[in-house]
Amino acid sequence: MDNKYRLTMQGMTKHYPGCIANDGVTIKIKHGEVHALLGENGAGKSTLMKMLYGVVKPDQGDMFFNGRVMNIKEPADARELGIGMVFQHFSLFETLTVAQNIALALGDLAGHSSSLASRISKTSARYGMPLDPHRLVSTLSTGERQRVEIVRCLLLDIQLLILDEPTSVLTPQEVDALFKTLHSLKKEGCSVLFISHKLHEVIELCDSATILRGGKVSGHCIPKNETSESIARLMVGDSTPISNQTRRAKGTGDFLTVSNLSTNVQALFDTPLKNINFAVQQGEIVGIAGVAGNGQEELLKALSGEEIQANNSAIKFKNTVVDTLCPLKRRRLGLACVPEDRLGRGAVPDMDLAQNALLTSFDSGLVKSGFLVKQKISQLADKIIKKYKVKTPSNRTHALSLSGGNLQKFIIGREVEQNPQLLVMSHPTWGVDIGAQVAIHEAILKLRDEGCAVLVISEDLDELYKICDRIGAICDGKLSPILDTDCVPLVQLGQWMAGDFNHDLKNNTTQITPQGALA
Amino acid sequence: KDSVKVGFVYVSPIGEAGWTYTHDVSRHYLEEKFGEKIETTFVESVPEGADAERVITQLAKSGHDLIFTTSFGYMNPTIKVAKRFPNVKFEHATGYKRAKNVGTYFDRIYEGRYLTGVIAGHMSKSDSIGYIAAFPIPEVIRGINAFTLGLRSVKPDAQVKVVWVNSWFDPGKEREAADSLIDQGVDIITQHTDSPAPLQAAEAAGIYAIGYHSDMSGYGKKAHLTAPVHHWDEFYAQRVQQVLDDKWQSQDVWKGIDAGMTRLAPLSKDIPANVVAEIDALSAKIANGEFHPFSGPIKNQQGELVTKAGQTIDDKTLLGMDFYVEGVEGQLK
Amino acid sequence: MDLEVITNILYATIRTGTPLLLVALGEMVCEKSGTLNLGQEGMMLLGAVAGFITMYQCDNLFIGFSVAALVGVMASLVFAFVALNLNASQVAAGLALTIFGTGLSAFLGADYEGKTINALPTLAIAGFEHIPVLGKALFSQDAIVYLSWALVLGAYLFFKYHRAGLAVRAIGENPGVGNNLGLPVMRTRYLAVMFGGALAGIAGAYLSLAYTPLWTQNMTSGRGWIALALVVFASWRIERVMLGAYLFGFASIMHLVAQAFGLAVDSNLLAMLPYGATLIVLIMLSKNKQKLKMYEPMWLGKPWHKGH
Amino acid sequence: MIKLEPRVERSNTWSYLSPVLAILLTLITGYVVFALLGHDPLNALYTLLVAPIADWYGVTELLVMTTPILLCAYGLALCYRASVWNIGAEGQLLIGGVCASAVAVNFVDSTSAFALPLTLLAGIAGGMLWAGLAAFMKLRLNTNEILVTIMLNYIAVNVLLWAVHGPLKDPHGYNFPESALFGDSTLLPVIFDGTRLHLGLAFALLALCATWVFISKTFVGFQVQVLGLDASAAKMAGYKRALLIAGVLVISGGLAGLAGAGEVAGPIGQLVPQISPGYGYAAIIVAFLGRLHPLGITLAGLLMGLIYMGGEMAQINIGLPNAITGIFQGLMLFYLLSCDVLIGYRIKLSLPFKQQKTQLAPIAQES
Ligand SMILES: Nc1ncnc2c1ncn2[C@@H]1O[C@H](COP(=O)(O)OP(=O)(O)OP(=O)(O)O)[C@@H](O)[C@H]1O
Ligand SMILES: Nc1ncnc2c1ncn2[C@@H]1O[C@H](COP(=O)(O)OP(=O)(O)OP(=O)(O)O)[C@@H](O)[C@H]1O
Ligand SMILES: [Mg+2]
Ligand SMILES: [Mg+2]
Repeated sequence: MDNKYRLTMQGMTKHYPGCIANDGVTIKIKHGEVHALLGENGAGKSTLMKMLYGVVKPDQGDMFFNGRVMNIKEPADARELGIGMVFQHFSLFETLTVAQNIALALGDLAGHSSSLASRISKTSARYGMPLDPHRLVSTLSTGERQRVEIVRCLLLDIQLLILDEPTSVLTPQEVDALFKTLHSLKKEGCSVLFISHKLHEVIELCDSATILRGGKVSGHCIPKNETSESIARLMVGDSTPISNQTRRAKGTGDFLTVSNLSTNVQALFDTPLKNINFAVQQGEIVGIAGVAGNGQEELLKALSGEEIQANNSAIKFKNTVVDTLCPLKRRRLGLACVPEDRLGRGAVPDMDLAQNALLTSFDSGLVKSGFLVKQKISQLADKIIKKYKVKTPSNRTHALSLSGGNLQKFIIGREVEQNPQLLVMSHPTWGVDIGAQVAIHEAILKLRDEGCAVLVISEDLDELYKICDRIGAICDGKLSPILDTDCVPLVQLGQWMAGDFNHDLKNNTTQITPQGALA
Repeated sequence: KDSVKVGFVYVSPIGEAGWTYTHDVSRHYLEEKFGEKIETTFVESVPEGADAERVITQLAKSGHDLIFTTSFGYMNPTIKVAKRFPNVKFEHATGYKRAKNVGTYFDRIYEGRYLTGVIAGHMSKSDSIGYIAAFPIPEVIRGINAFTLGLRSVKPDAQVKVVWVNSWFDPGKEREAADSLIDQGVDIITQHTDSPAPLQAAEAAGIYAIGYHSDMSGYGKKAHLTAPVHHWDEFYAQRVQQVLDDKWQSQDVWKGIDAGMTRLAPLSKDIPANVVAEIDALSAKIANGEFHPFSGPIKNQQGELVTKAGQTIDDKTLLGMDFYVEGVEGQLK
Repeated sequence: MDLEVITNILYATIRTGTPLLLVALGEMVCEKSGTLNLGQEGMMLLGAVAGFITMYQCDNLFIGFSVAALVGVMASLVFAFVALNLNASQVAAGLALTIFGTGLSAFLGADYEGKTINALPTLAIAGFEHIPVLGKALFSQDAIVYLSWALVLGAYLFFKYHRAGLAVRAIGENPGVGNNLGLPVMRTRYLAVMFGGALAGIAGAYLSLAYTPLWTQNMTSGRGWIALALVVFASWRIERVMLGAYLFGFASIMHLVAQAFGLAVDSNLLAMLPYGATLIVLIMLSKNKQKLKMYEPMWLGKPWHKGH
Repeated sequence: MIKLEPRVERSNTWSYLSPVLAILLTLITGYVVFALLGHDPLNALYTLLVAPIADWYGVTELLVMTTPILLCAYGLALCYRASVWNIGAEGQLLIGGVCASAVAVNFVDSTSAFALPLTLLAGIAGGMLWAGLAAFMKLRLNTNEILVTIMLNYIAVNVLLWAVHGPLKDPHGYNFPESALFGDSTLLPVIFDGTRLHLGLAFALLALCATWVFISKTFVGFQVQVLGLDASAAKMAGYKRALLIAGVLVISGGLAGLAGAGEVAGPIGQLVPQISPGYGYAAIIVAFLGRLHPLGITLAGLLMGLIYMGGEMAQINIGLPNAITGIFQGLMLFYLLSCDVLIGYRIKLSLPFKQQKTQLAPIAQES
């Protein structure tokens, strides 16, 4: 075999019941190159990587590492060869400490536990991702967790690093830090396999790219020579729209007003909200940026009614005080919610799509004097599937077996179809491919144009800038001012996200007061 | 009749000791004695609820001529089934309801209890005896009282400590009860429960114990003094013969030492000869009616005289006995 | 109450609590790996009958207990196969094991009902057993009691310090992640289930060979269920399992001791004592919701299957 | 090598075939075991599984016996669907029996038409109360319901013993622990003369239909299932967790209490210390065996009852020990659970040499 490649995978095939995840995929990675693996949701990217790492057994295919046949039966074999992997979903145990997590994942390579902690501190500091080895993972922020995953790989004598959507949960600063790390790894001759749906990152970082579609390689490109647009086309084909006109709008009259909202700590690692003031008007989209774990979850729960705050009157829907109302009553006042965890909160994994349609749409004539109207339920599910282009065999499919993007489209469709007056969404396109992103954004914009008040909580700044009419940031439970999107430069938003609310740009001095405080 | 089919309903597994075991011993005796002429069946571990009636019915339906239902809880089911099968004869142990085809039987085990009380009186040094009891029903209370009267006939100040375990058979609990009595300084343990656990506890603690139902010496060679034992053989044989001869009639049988239905298990070698002689004599006196364990004067726990000297407690009071005699510790609500 | 009585109560508490401690410890380790085995009662009974038959036949306590442990392991393997390989509901598979074990033990032991054997002797640790109050309770017990302490200590250290202990906890939290990282999920769960089986077997044999040296069907009388409850009670903490087992042991002899003292309360009401006491302690322990969740294996009872 | 491969959709065919296969396997195992034990296997199987219901009386007895189990199991299925692990049907049944008796003993000589309804209502209320206690402790005091219900079972046994040895003891019963025999006005009427089949069966049928409709047709039933599968989704959707949990617990308690009342006012006809030989526990197994579906539960309950009665028959007719019952029930459960794997998975036989081939290829290439 040719020795110039760090990794060669040839004719990789993997069948899953009902689908072929990989169908004869061939991919070659050079020494010291950052190689992107692109493709729609469900294209088979993660599956390919899992086969490489020994988590999934290929049905067919050959793999060569540094020109030698790889015989990988389990992840330990891969680690032995110097392959490290950061999985798409966190592979961490919440009840263990950082050091314990790393010790478990590295097995014998972790060495003695007493020396491990200091190795973690050293390595993490060296790559600019400081970590306290003794902290419990459950106390870490999302970004910190991602660091643990990466540092875990760096502790090895690493030759190939696999990163499956590592940036979807990082702040811009963290992304910068990560890219620096990757550059220095590259200099040391380490190859990187990089999976992301954020194409501008790919263009910035990657030397070459392989594009998968429906389990097959559909093309190669040098990202530097392409635009986001052209890469997206390679990924999704010609029929799917990959961009939408975003248009700004001005709201008319507050629907949601939040004044002086503070919360108590409910669970161990919650961030209490501190004196939050803002308003969302009908016919506008308000975006709240922020690093995960800064109170977004608490804000969503306070608005949805999942956590009810004791007797104050901080939250109003159009003049009705809703603080003490249960989620159901708020829903009936026109609230719809799309939580960030689509499986487990937005949808019931073990129920089919029809049942999941009923989950929150029960007031849409699906229930007659306490009894279910099965036919209508099924019709509604079909309608959502069709209108929002959810890829699924039928409405009898369990939510669990849908890909993330498809399920997200379904959930958003379900909420939008109820004609809410206020839609609160958290991370609406997290991990969703470009085609689905466009579809979801389109649905949100359309809802806004129909006069709905929309609140989007997200870490994805591109998304926020794209669709929001006004924007703000949350940090440590405190909310920044909320200003017209076009008046907030990225730098300013970055400062807000870091908790620096006072330092504002000269030309905007008049608008410091949060809008909600005026109400 | 040329042959009979006899059914037995047992409340627990047979095992090698205990109430059910004594009935099964007699069942084997019947098979031996009547040979070709008899066929016996048993059903073990029949719960005393709704299931009992079905099992008894199944026995009646499958051609049994005589059915022994050997636990108190079978009383009403037996009566109910008997109504539907007038040609089948039933014998119910320990109950008080009879019908044309339902007889009742029981032994006067309290006579044996009295004798073991006397033995305990001679063997105890601490004058404190532990008594492990199942449920506060008349039969058990009668036993406790008889034992206490026997005990106090020797040691007028001796005390009996009773612990209720609320179960006929629960080795673990019986063991725990025995241990806690031993901790309280009793030097003889006796029981009105089914398992040999109290005996084992006594053996382990190096004190004496008096078994119950059957000879339990196998479980504690050193500890076992004796045990009041039921003997159903002759009674069963007699009833079977009556069915064969078509002479069976409903009866209320409550016999004791006189009929050989109640006896003591072989006495331990540790019991001095004079005590053995005394027991033999007393036993003979009970058998020929000269002596009744419940003859006055008897005082209840509060010290009130319930039976005057020269009188005895009648059978009806005995059957519903609900008070402790003087010398029993603890309270019966 | 003089000192000797206290000593004796302590001694009896430990004896009574030991079978509970053994089963509960085994079940807890099993649950730490995320597997809920409700078959404890069945495995205990099989262990009790196997230990008794072996002891009756060869009159060797060591072989008796070993066979009991082995039989417990074999029974747990049946459960493991159905629940872990065939992905059946763990609750149902555990219940099946209990019914099956109850039936099979009664069947196998039918000829041994009421037979007796030489009980497990106590092993006084010379010199220590005369320490006032605690001496008899702590240093004059039988080998299995000492074994149970060793196991508690071992399990504590294992989960706190050993990497394999971490792995068991990790797999109980999320087997999918464990699998991704290459932890031997199946093997770990199997071993944990087998450990539970072995301890249940030994606990059963403790009843039939030491506590009340005889075999009768159903002789565990619900201890397997109590042990399951104890694991919840202990909120999956080893030291609390021990506390719970002895507490329950104490409460269950206390109502008999109270009677022996001549306490004039209805014995039926007294008999509720251990259960009522457990409830009250549970309520006190349950005040802090978060603390309760800290040690609970998050994946407990949920099926997991490696997607090949 | 045998491998399981998940199916794309759960197989409907196999969800019907699996119990059939399981019963077949049980029969085959039974055949072998009986043959090994030296019994005529066909006769033994006949005695165990057919003889108990070979005549009308047997059929009615089977129904009498399964009625309380089914009543409890329907309620438990509701709880389990809500992921509320109620182990307490036994205790709820006992308390139901005690409460019903407490009313019934006051009507021994009455002919009032209210006597029976009052008795049954008292039973239901008792069961509800006992389950409500568990609900209160779960929801307010934050305790684990498994533990609480187990403890409440043991406490209930002692409450029953206390009642039957104390306040409810028949004053004319020579101090034996039994209540007076109930009067006709409080006894459940027998449906067919000459049998013990009583009106309780009608309640069981009613409960069957009601729970079936509730689970599959009503919105509240749907909410219960969402809560059971995914509590956070239920919260997000605005379903009322506490109300649902308390609801299923109290309903299942009521059904168990009715079962208890049905026993004392039905086949037993008085309060005795042993009104249940473990119906509440059997119901747990039946609920799971029936896959938490009311119809499945009904079939499972009848099957378990049949084996139970078969065990008695086997003792009477061919002298088999009663332990056979447990062995057979356990075996069948195991087989059913094992066969159920075919609903969600396909068995794939992969031949070892095929795997070797794929491994050989790269080595050949390397050289
Ligand atoms: N364990 C599994 N069982 C069955 N099907 C699976 C399994 N894992 C993945 N699939 C299917 O294989 C296909 C490829 O999945 P994969 O996770 O590799 O997609 P991906 O390209 O990583 O998508 P995304 O961008 O959403 O992460 C999908 O259709 C998915 O549904
Ligand atoms: N996450 C965990 N899951 C299960 N068991 C654990 C976990 N962490 C620790 N243990 C077990 O808990 C016990 C002690 O652990 P740890 O040292 O964390 O507790 P502690 O510090 O003594 O208690 P606390 O912090 O509540 O005062 C041991 O039994 C250990 O095996
Ligand atoms: Mg992926
Ligand atoms: Mg600590």
